This record gives sequence, C-alpha cells and structure tokens, in this order.
Amino acid sequence: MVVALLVAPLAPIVAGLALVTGDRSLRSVSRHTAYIVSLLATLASLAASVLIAKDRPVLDRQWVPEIGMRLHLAVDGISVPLLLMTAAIGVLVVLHARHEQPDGGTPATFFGCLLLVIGGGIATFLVQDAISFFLAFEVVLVPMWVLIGRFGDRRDARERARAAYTFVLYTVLGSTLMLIGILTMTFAAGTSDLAGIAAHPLPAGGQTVVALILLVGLGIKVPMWPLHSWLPRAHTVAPTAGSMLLAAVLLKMGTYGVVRLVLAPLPEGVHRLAPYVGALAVIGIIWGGLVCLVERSLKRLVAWSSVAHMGFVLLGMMSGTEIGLQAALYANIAHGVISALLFAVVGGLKHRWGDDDLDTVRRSLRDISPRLSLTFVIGFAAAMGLPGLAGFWGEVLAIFGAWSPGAGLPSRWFHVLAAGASVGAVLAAGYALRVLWVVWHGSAQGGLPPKPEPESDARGNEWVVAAVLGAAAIALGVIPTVLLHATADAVTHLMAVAGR
Amino acid sequence: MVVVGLLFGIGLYGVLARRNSVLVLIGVELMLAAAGLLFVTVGSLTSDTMRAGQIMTIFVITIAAAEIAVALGVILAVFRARGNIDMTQAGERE
Amino acid sequence: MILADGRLDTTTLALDLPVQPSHLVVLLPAAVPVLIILLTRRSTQAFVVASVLSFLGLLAPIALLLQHIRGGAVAGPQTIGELPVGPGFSIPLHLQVDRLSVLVAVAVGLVSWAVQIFTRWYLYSDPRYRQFAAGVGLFTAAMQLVVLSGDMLLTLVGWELMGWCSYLLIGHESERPKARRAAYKAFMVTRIADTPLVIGLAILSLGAHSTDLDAVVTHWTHAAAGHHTALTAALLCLICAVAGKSAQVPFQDWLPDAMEGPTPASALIHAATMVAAGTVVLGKLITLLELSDTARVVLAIIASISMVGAGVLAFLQHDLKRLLAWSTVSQVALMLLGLAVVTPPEGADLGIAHLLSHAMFKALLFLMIGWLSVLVSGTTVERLSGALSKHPACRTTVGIGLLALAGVPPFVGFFSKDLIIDASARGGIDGDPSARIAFVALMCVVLLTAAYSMRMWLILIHRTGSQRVQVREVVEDSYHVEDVGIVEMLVDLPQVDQHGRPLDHTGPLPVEVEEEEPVVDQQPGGGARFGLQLLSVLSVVGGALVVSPMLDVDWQHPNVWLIGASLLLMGAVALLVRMMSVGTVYGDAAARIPVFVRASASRGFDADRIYVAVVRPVIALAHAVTRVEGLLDRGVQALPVLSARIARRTDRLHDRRPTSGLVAVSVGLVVVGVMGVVLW
Amino acid sequence: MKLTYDWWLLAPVLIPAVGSVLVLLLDALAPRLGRVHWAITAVLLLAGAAAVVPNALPSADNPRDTLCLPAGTCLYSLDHVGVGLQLTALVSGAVIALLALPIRVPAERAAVQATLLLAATAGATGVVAARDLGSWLVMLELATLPAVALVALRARRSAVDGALSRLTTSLVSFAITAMGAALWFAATGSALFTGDAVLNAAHDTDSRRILVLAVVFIIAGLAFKMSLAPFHVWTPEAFGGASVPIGGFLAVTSKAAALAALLVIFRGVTVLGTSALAAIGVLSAVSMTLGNVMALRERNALRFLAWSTVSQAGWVVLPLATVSSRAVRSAAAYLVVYAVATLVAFIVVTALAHADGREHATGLASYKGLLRRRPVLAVTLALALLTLMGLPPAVIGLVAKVAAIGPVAGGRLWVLAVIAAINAMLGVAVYLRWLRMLFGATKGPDRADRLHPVHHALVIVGAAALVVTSVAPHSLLQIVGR
Repeated sequence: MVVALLVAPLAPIVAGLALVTGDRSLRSVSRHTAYIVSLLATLASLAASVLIAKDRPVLDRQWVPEIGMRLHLAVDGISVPLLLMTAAIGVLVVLHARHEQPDGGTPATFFGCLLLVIGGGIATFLVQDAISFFLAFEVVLVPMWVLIGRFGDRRDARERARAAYTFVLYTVLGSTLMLIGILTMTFAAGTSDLAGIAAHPLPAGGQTVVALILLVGLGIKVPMWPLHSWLPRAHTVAPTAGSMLLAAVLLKMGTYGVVRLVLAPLPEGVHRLAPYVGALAVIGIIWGGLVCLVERSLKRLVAWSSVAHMGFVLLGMMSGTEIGLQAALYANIAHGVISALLFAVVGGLKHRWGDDDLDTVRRSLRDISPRLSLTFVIGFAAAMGLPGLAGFWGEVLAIFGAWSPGAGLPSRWFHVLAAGASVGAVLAAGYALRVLWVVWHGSAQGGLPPKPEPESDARGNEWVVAAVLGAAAIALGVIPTVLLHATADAVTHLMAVAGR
Repeated sequence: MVVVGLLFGIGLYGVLARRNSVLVLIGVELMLAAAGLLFVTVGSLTSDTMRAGQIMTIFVITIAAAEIAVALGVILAVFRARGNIDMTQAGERE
Repeated sequence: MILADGRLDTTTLALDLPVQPSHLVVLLPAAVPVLIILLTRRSTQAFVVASVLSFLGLLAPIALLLQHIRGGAVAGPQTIGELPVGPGFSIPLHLQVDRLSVLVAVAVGLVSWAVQIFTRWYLYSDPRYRQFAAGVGLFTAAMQLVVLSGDMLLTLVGWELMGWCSYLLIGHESERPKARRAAYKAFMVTRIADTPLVIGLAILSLGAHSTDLDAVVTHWTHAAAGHHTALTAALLCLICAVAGKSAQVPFQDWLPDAMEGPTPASALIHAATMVAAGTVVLGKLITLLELSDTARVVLAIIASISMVGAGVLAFLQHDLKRLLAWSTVSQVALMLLGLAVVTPPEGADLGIAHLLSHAMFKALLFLMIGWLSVLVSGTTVERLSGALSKHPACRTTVGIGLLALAGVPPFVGFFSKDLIIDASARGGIDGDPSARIAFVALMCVVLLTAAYSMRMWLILIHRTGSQRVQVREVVEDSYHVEDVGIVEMLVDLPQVDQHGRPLDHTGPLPVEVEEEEPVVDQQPGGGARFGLQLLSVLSVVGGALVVSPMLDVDWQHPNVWLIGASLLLMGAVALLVRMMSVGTVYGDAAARIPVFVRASASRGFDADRIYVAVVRPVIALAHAVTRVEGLLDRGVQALPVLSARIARRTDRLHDRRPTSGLVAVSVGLVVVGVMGVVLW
Repeated sequence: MKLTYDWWLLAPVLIPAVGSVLVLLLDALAPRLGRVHWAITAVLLLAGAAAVVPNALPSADNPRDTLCLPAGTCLYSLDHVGVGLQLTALVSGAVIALLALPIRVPAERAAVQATLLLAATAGATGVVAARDLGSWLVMLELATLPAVALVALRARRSAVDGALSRLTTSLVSFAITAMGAALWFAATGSALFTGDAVLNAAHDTDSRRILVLAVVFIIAGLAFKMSLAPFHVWTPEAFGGASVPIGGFLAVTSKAAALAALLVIFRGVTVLGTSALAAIGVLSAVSMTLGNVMALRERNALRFLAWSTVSQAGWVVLPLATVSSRAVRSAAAYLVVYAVATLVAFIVVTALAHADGREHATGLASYKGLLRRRPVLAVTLALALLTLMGLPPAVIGLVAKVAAIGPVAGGRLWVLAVIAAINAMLGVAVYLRWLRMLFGATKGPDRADRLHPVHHALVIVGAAALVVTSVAPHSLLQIVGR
C-alpha cells in the first residue's frame, strides 16, 4: 500500500522528466509515444490514488534533516477528494492534449510539462509536512511557465511572454511568503509536520502576523481579490490543457494551503483577520461578476468567473463555522470540475473559431454542434450556481455559513457579506445567461436551424473529456452527500483543533 | 589614540581625493600605519604573554609590503596599457 | 411484482419499499430529459418516452392521493439523506406529503401530461422537439419537488430549477431575437427577485437550526414574540421572491413577454407550475404568515395592485395570448390574496383551491388558443377574430374555459373565487386591514375578469371577421417571420394581411403543405383531444372539490347577497362589452379605446423601460470596474519597467572607475558604522 | 612557548601552500611546461580535499583543534562547518584549475597563475580555521591578494581596469580590516577570537563601544571581499575583465574564504547582542536587491554572473542577521549550494567560451537556441540556473533557500523576510531571462566546435552533481554538519 503513496506522485513526475529530458537530448520522441506514456503514467497515478483513498496508508521517514524536512505522505478526508480529482483531471487532461496539441514545441515537452504539473499537484495533496508541501507547491511552477510561455496562444508573442512572467513571478512571491510563514511556525513548533504545527500554536500576537503573511502568499495562488491579476492573463493565453490544470489543480493548492496552514494552526490569527479577508472575498465575487458582464474574450470571462467562485470558497472558510468550511471544500471541488469543463469546451470553441471574441456574430451553437452545446450549457448553468449542478450547494451553504459566523466574529458585518455574496450569485446568472444568449442561442438572425455539422462537433477524446466532466458536474449537484460525508469528519476534527 | 584617528582620516582622505594611483597607495599606507600604531600602543598598554601587539604590527607591515608589491605591478601594467596612471580615466574606453 | 412480494398493504395502500410514490412523482418527470438525451435521437422516440413517462407521472400522484386518503402515505420520505454540515445544523432534505401538496401534485401531473401530448402535435416538424419535451419534463419535476418538499433547501432547488426551465422553454425558438430576449428577461427578473430568497431562508432555517419545514414553523411560532422583526424580514424576503416568480408588481413584466415561447410552454408555466409556485411555498409557511401582519399587508397590497392592473391590461391587449397572460397575473394575485386574507383557523386552502381551479381552466384556455393559433396562424385579434365560428369543434371547450375564468357558476372558477371573496369580506368586517384592501380590489377584478373574458369570447365568435379573414396564405413558417412590434401593427391597421406577427409554432412546412392540403393535423391527436376534454370536464365539475373533505373550506354558509350582487354586476359588464364590440372590425370591444392607450398597454405600460433603466447603471458600473482593473493590471505590468529604470539609474553610478568604488566603500563604511553605533 | 602540531589536520592548508612553492620551483627548473602546471595544481588541491575528508566523517570529534597553547586555547580549530568550507574551497580550486587547463595562455604565465591559485586557495582554506587575529589577517590577505594578481595578469585593458579597481578597493578594505582588527585588539586586549574576551570587553562601556567599532570595521572589510553592496563595485569589472575560470575562482573560492572569515568573527560576536548583526541584515538586503535589479538588464553573461554573485552573497549572509549556531550552519549550507551551482554555470560558460570563442560565449544573446545546438550543455546550465533560482526540479536550490530563510523567519525578522521573498521573485525574473534564451530558435551561424574532453567531462560531472544533490539534498548538506 505504501507503494501507492509513492506511485501516485512519482509516476507522472518521473515520466514527465523522462519525456522532457529524453526528448531531443537523446532522440526525439514521437507524439504518439508521448501520449501513450503520459496516459499510462496518469492512469497509474489515478489507480494509486484510488487505492490510497480506499485504505489510507501512511509513509513517514527522514528526508533532509538539515532543514527538518520529512518525507511524510498520508491523506485525510480533506485531501482525499482533492487527490482523486487531481488524478482524474490529470487523465482527462492528457486525453484532451492528445486531441488538441498546440504548436510551439515538441509534443514530448508538452506532455512532459503537463505530467509534471499533475504530479506536483498530487504531491501537494499527499504531503503532510509543511516544508515538503512548499516543495511540491513549487514543482508546478516551471512546467506551467513553459506551458504558458511556449505553448500558449500563438497570436501574440509579447502577450504570451508577459503572461508567463506575470504568472511565475506572482506565484514565486506568493510561495516564498508562504515559506516564511511555514518556517516561522516550524521554528516555533519544533517540527515541520502539519499535525505537529497545528498542535503547537504560536502565541496570539505572532499568529496574526504569520496568518497575514500566509494569507497574502496563498491569496496570490487562490487568487484572492487584489492579488488576482495574473489569473486572467495566464488563462487567456494558456493552451486548453494548461488552463484546465491551472483552474482545476493549481488554484486548489492555494485553498488547500489555506485550510492546512492557516485555519488549522492559526485560529486566533484567522479570527482576527476573518472580517477583512471575508470582505476581500466578497469584493472578489462581485468584482469578477461585474467584469464578466462586459468581458469580450470568452476564455478571459471564464477565468474571471473562477475569481468569483474562489471568492465563495474563501468566504466559506472565513466564516469560521463548520457549515462554512464544508461549503468551502465542496465549492472547491465543484469549481475544479466546472472550470475544467468550461475550459475544455471553451478551448475547443476557440480552437474552432480561431478567436474567442463574443462580439462576433455566429450561428447558434445548439444547432451547429449539439454535443459541445450540451456540455457548454451544463458548464455555464453550473457556473451560475444552478441547483442540480455542482455549483449550487457550495454557494448556498457558503452564504448560510456567512450569515451565522463563528463565535466572536462581527455578525452584522458578515450579514452584509452574505448579502453581497448573494448579489454576486445574481451577477453570475447575469453573465452566464449573457454568454448563453450570445453563443448557445447564437447571435445570428432568424432562419431555420441548420443541420448539425458533425465535423464541427466534439468527437473522440474531446467528447469523452467534456462528457465525463459534465456528468461529474451533474453527479456532484444531485448527490452532494457523498463528498460532504467524505470531508465531514476531517472538518469536525479540524474545527475541534482550531477551536481549542 | 588621537594620532591614530588623525592618520586614518588623512589616509582615507588621500585615498578618496587623490587621482594619482601612487598617491592613493600612500593614503592606504597611512591607514595601515594607523592600524599598526594602534596595535603597538595597545600592545604596550596591555601586558600579554604573546606580545600580540608587536607581532600583529609586524604582520600588518609585511602584508602591506606584499600589497604594495602587487599594487605597483598593476599600476605598471596600467601605465603600460595607457600612458598615465590617472585612476579617474580608467574604464572610460570600454 | 409489488403485490407478489406482498409489500403492499391493500387496506391503507401503504407501500413498504425504499421508493415511495412521492418519490416517483418527482423522479418520473425528471427521468424524461435524462432518457430523451441519453436514448433518443428522433422526435418520435422522444415522444414515446415523454408521453409514457408523463402519463406515469400523472398516475404516481393519483396513487399518492389514494394512499393519502387511505392513510397509508409516508409523511416525510427521505431523498438523498441528510447533509452533514456539522452538529449545530441539520439539513434533512426530506419530502413532505400532506393534503394540499398531494392535490397540487395531481393537478401538476395532469397539466403536464396534457401539455406533453399536445406538444407533439403542436411542434410536429420542429427539429428541437426533443429538447422541448425534455424541458417540459424537467420543469414538471422541479414543480413537483417544490410542491412535495419538506425542506427549505429542497424548495430552493426546485424553485431555481423552474426558473431555468422557463428560460429553456421560452427561449425555445432562439432564432428570433425577441424570443432570446424574452427568455433572458424571464430568468433574470425572477433571479433578481430571488436574491433575498436565500437570505430569507437563511434567517428562517438558521434560527431554527434546521431547514426542516416543520421545525422552522414550530421554532418561529414559539420565538415569534421575541424575534418579530427577524421573522417579518425573512417573510418579506420570501414575498419578494414570490412576487418575482408569480409575476406580481413590480416584477410583472416578464410574464407577457414569456408569450414568445411556444404555447404549450405558456400553458405549463401559467397553469400549474412556475407562477403557482409562489402560492405553494407561501401556503406551506402560512402559519408564519399569519403571525406577521406587516408581511400580510404588504402581500395584500402587492397582490391587489397587480390584480387590478393586470385585469385592465388584459382587457386592452391586442394579442389574445398576452390577454391570457395578463389574466394569469391577476388570477395568481387572487390566489396570493387568498393567502393574505386568511384568518387563523383556516389554512392555505383558499389559495390552493383557486390554484387548482385556475390550473384547470387556464391550461385548457392556453392549449385551445394554441390550437386555434395553429389553425389561423396567429394570436392577434386580426387572426383569431371569428376563429371559433370557423372551427366549431373548439367552441364548447373554449367557452367552458372562458366561463370558468370569468367565474360564472357552476364552473370551478366561481367557487374558488367566491370563497376568497367571502373570506375577505368576513375579514374586512372583522377589521383586518389586508382583508379590506383585498375586498375592494376583488370587487374590481371580478368585473374586469368578466369584461375581458367576454371580450375574448366575442372576438372569437365574430362572424363578419371570419368572412374577412377567409383568404389567408397557408400556414407560414415562423422561422421566416421577422419580429414586428404590436405597436407598429396597431398604427397601420389597414394592411392586416401581410403583417408579420410571428405565430407561435408552425404546422408542417409549406412544402409538405403542398402535397397534403388541407393540412392533415387540423386537430391534435386523440390523446391530446382527450386531455383537453378531461380538462374542460374538470373545469366544469371541479367545483365539487371544495365540497370534498380534501379541502376544509367554509362552503356551507356562503354570503348569498354578495354572490348575487357580483353576478348581476358581471352580467351588466358583459352586456356593456357586447355593446362596445358591435360594429367594430373584429368584434373587438377594446377597439373603442384610443390607440395610444392600447399601444402602451400592449407594452405593459412600459415597465420594460424601467427594468432597462435599472440595469443600465449596473452595466456602467461593470465598465468602470473593468477600467479600474485595467489600471491595476497596468500597474502590475509597470513594475518590471520600473525596476529596469532603477537599474539604469544605478548603472550610472557604476561608471567603471576605481574611485567611484572607493567612494562606495567609504559610504558603506559610514553607513555600517552608523548602524553599528545607533543600533547598539 | 610550546605549540602542539597535528599535521593531518593542517594538511589541507599546507598542501596548497607548499604546492605553490613547488610549482614555482618546477617552473624555474623546467620552464615552458604550460598546462602541466595546471594538472599538478588540480592534483594537489584534490589531495588537499582528500586530506580534509577524514575530518568530515561524522565520527570525527568536533571541533578538532591543534596549534594549542599550553594554556589550552588553540589557534587552529576545525568544526564541521569549517570542514565544509575547506572542502568547498579546495574542490572549487581544483575545478577551476581543471577548467583553466585546456585554455592556451603564454606558457610562462601558466606557472604563475597556478602558483597564485594555489596560494589563494591555501589562504581560503586556512582562514576557515584561524582562531587568532594574526593568522586570520594573514590568511585572509593570502586568499585575496593572489586573486587580485590573477585578475591583473591578463594583458587585456579591461582586465587592467578590473584589476586596478579591485586592487584599490581591496587595499582600502584591507586597511579597514586591519584597523578593525587593531580596534578589536584594543577592545579585548587579546588577539584571540574567544567569547570570554569579548564578554569582558562587553561589560565595560567604552571598550564595548570600541568593540562595536571594531566589528563594524571588520564587517565592512569582509563585505568587500564577499562583494556585498555597497562594497561590490569591483565585482562586475573584475569578472568582465578576468578570464572565465578566474571569474569562477573569484565567485566561489574567495567568497568561501570571505564567509569563513566572517564566520570566525561571528562566532566571537554571537555573545553580544544583535547590533552589528542588524548591519549584516541591512547589507544582505541591499546587495540582494541591487544585484538582482542590476542583473535584470545585464547583457554580458560574465557581468550577469557577477551581479548574480552580488545578490547571492546577500542570500549567503542573510541567516547571519540572527544570532544562532543554526544561522552559521545555514549560511555555510547556502554557500556550499551556491558554490556548486555557480561552479557548474561557470563550467558551462567556460566550455562554450573555449569552444565557440570568448565573445561568442559572453553575450547572453549568444545562448539563444542552445538547447538545439548543445542539449547537454543547455540542460546543465538550466539546472544550475534553476538551482540559483531555488525552483524545482533543482530541489537542492530550493532546500538552500529554505535553509537561508529559516533562521530569519524563526527570528521573526519580518521586514528582512519579506525583502528576501521579494528578492526571491526578482531572482527568478533575473535567471528566467537567461533560461528563456536557452529555449527558442537558434541565432546566427551554428558553429559547433567540439568541446575539449576535460570540459566535457566537467560538464557531465557538474550535471550529475546537481541531479544527485537534487534527488538527495542530504548528501550535500551533511558536509556542513547537522
């Protein structure tokens, strides 16, 4: 069983490194080989993750004693869903990459970078040691940089480079700040083990500062409102597979970090900062919604919608209640699925249209390509928090949680925040319908609905990916209990620890 | 002590103000001399077994000699490379 | 097989299975879209699925009804289990089977079944029939969920889903910008109205530490004294949402625009599902409503205003379908009044009773108007004038529908409406403010209803009109019809014949028309017709329901004088309308009213402008935000440039001279020295 | 007076020192041996390194002292950190020698350069363990002066300027250091860096003040040798001017020497408060920022490396801003990692310079498309840069970063920590510039001469070293002890 713990992250990472370095330096790897290799790697890690989720093994041994870094791999209720989602998304991403492989580099490099990002994500959710958490956090950076900077949108080289830079620099700053916070806590607790850190909290005064540093650092990754401006750029430029990973995996690392490193070990600090962070979250929700109302580029719009959704996640976390935290974790997963779905579909559309400008007049998608349009509608309906789809429970419960904040938090203020959040939900409906109006209904005038054109519709891998994600979105919406039960115990425990 | 301070100051001034490399060297010498003097005085004040003060002074002077040797060599090279030894003109034609 | 393993208790019909009829009521319609999307590729298959499932979906609530009568129904069946959100709060997500909900469920099942069957004929050659049928199924499921739910969140789920389905159905013909806009408007208006809903639910359920309806009701009935304002606030939030869904003032305007949708969709929305949902939800919370006078007065005022206003508008409409739409608004307002004026002993029965009767006759009317519109290819006065005299087959059913709408005894409309009037009268005498308001409004609306029903009837049977409109091109294809606003039509009445009013769905395409003239499906299939007849029969004899034990309403001692007076007045009004209609082109009584009034009326008195005016600042704000965002982003992007500039600055310091190095050294020395001494 | 001698312990210092004399003799006996000298140098240095190894074993008692006075105070004491630094100095010296091996220079100059190299390395090795003012000063200068001479010994004008600027500044800094030493002596009244003397001095106020002044002077002097801003001015000149391997020498070996010297002082000072150490913090912050910002727009690879050493020096001393033995270890650890990475970078640059011609190798632009032309070189260089960035897959660099920030965060020096974070970001920006060049289309004529086998071997070794240490950082970090 312990083997699974190693296989899950290492299979993609090793395969990825092999692809990246093996390509060119030894002999160039054909596209098909790269595809097969990465598919196998991701499938292996998925299987391993399932095993891990089934019987929770633990691996804990010395690694780099100089900096107190241990090799401690394990999972609990909070990380299991994220782990499974990352592994699954990984497989889907590889499938999709086979279907749509952007030029700008060799296929091997492309797949390799994808694998590295996936492996990094899995590792992040596996490690139980703060410093190796930071390590895993950093693993994804360079490959993602390559993905954006080399395989990104071919139309504008300068914009590509700039987006890649903005992404890397922002993220490095964030993670280094996070490192500072981690080291402070490690130093105070005498151990870098997450549980250990949570067990030996800092004195209240220090907690505020550390929580601030950590929240800023992780807030960049999440992203929290004023620190978000890397996200739309990166998403707009990144290739479809990259965007899927970015939204479904990287952002989750941020929120996961908040749960692990801020909520659990620094209750007092969080308690002091919660009103402000909550306010930022709500600003993010409304801000994102407003921008989406007038955004012209479709991919950008989706990116902005993720800013809004992560706002809900943060709000739930800051509410300091169990229901809020549950909602946050739920919304976290839901957003992963939804945004992956949206980016898959929207990326496909951009691929077909050549651009993603909403102002160009087009025939209605529902007639031209039924499959795409079905998934498209599911995606945006879920994005606006329609019940029966993934988005709903997270948002509603987050609002519920915010309406009754934890003990000692200013409840009037949180009432305002909850109201703001519900307004944000309406904005979400506004922009989602706007997009549907333009794309799904089609902005073209009159005339008979044309016969569906099979060549323009999703086929093969693309259809599989979109269908699976859509099904997942519906399943999450219809049966939320599974996921909520998975996280429930861990959340109760966490609240108990933080509540001491 | 006062003398020490004075010497050092003068040396520093010489280093900063002079353009001629040789004069700069002299300035450095002054500073070193100040250090040496300090060593001696302190060494004479405090009675220690190893005569550390004096030894140190000798060390300093030796090193200084070595420094000067190298320095003159370099200055010679500079002079060869470029007809003068005016430091402010160095590196202008890079 | 159920009988086989003897799990069915024949006396109480109690069923010992994980799946109860109450589940089936929701699941069967919900299965329609799933199966259609997964299995079917062609319209016929879709129709098979839809008709079968919707028929089962009708049987399920009937079975549930029987169960309930026999007392074997499970009161609160679980659905997907309780949501684990911590000890302090329980979200059971269970259903709740009680008297009223079962009745409503039956009505919903009936209407949706009729609609499903009718749709097949109505959308015969529509390439998107599958999607439409799926939408209807989902819609029904959502409504049933709201009806049967015993949990706040579950109600919310159904509630939002209905809005979405209305969006899908109204926007069915998305080729026409008008339809797109109508769909968008319908969803957005209701969604905006729902903004407070979540908050209201949060207040109620968080107060009760549970989203279970009973728990909420009991908690607040006890806590009402203490947290009266909180309760009122929550109720007002709910009322706002209800006003949105039921198209009450100030959200009324989306409903007439929703007429852009195919007529079956309108029938579904108006008769049983969406607009009625508000009544259902408030009916579930009636006990709390009784506790807060403020809420009731607000509700009464809103309902009265929209009732009267809608009546007037209905009379003035030039498009008979919109006429029906406005009449729906006023009828729904009537139901809400029925809830607003209740006095503690009797519950939501008044409102529910009218909901049921309204469901029957309104469904009937909409389906009939749909039928006629296909025959005469239009729903405007010009088209429909004399339609009945041309197609006598429809005469009786339409007549029944209109009489029921007008509330003439012994039709069902009469009983339900009269009960509400009685109640309000009694309440008014007892000095209940909301009842007083209600009574006045009711008196007006009775007359108005009579007026517009009469008007519609006269138009439909107008003889001369029928001769005038003899010559008519074959059924046109709405995809080639460009949208022409009512107003333009009104202004140039003369050339009636080539006006471009889009008819609401096409029969066969012209090509098919050529070979098979006269059009084959001059009338719907047998099933559909049976459904229509069933509806009409029900709207005749449905009044008996009030006598039945299912509704406990005080029908024994009606206020005879009141009834008599109102009937007399109605008759008078009818005569007046008749006289007005004489000698007009289409037998349209409203033709006497000046054009500009009718024009603005057909625009719903320009409520739309107000909406736009509300939205505009939001968009402006959005633009502003985007601009700020741009600045922020540019700021971020400026950092590298900045650092490069700094680098250039510092680079000047590093002219490659040793002396500068020395200067730096000494400076550094001083700095360090100072720090060393100062920080000592 | 009587001293105890432990030759094995002294060997690392003596071998290079003696070796330099040997090389001179050899040159005198049989002139024009050219690159043989370099070979000898490398062998000698490696021998020295080998002599260190036994001390590095965990079994070895710590610290190991010799040259002890009867009183019991020892003038030469070597602990794990010291061992690590000695190893770094020696190995890096050896690598430099190997690098210089294939480059043709006038044969008579090779001997001199080799001598100087050996001498400087000897100094660097010695200063690590020096425990009294005298040997400390001597060793320090022994490590510095030859380096100056090395720079000066290129006949190119730029080299002369570099040498001149480095010389003058070094003179001044030496003067300052000497002054500091004198003041120290004056304050403590003893020539030993022992804690108790410092403590005695610290009790009395005015001697305390003198002591602070002394520390300040010494730090200033050393800051010059570590090329911390604002004492860094000579760096780009010297690097740009000197031959590539010598640049590497300056970047690695003399830095090791300087850090060692600083650590010697630091051990003494730890007993009295954080006053002077705040100065260190400020210095490190300034030089980090300055180095990164300047490197952002540097186009010449060597000068780029120079600036990067400036900022890296800031990282090296960053932990010293806090008072703890952990800080000492962290600084040493970071230095070791930095040394490895920088060496590898220099190896690659040298190899290219030697193969494609110097001008072709020193312009950053000339690295465009290196991945296509010379994948191995490119990957190695990329690894080195990633290590300096501190980003995976170069885990070792990340570990080093953790080690460097650790004490600061532990000491709750928030401002410094945040500055460090910002500089981590800047650093990434800096090195990404170069990294990006490696990808992308190749520019200009693709003249791929064969690499010299030695260089090739070195490149392979360097890459291997980075990979291994990345997989198992422990293997590298344990040489500075735990």
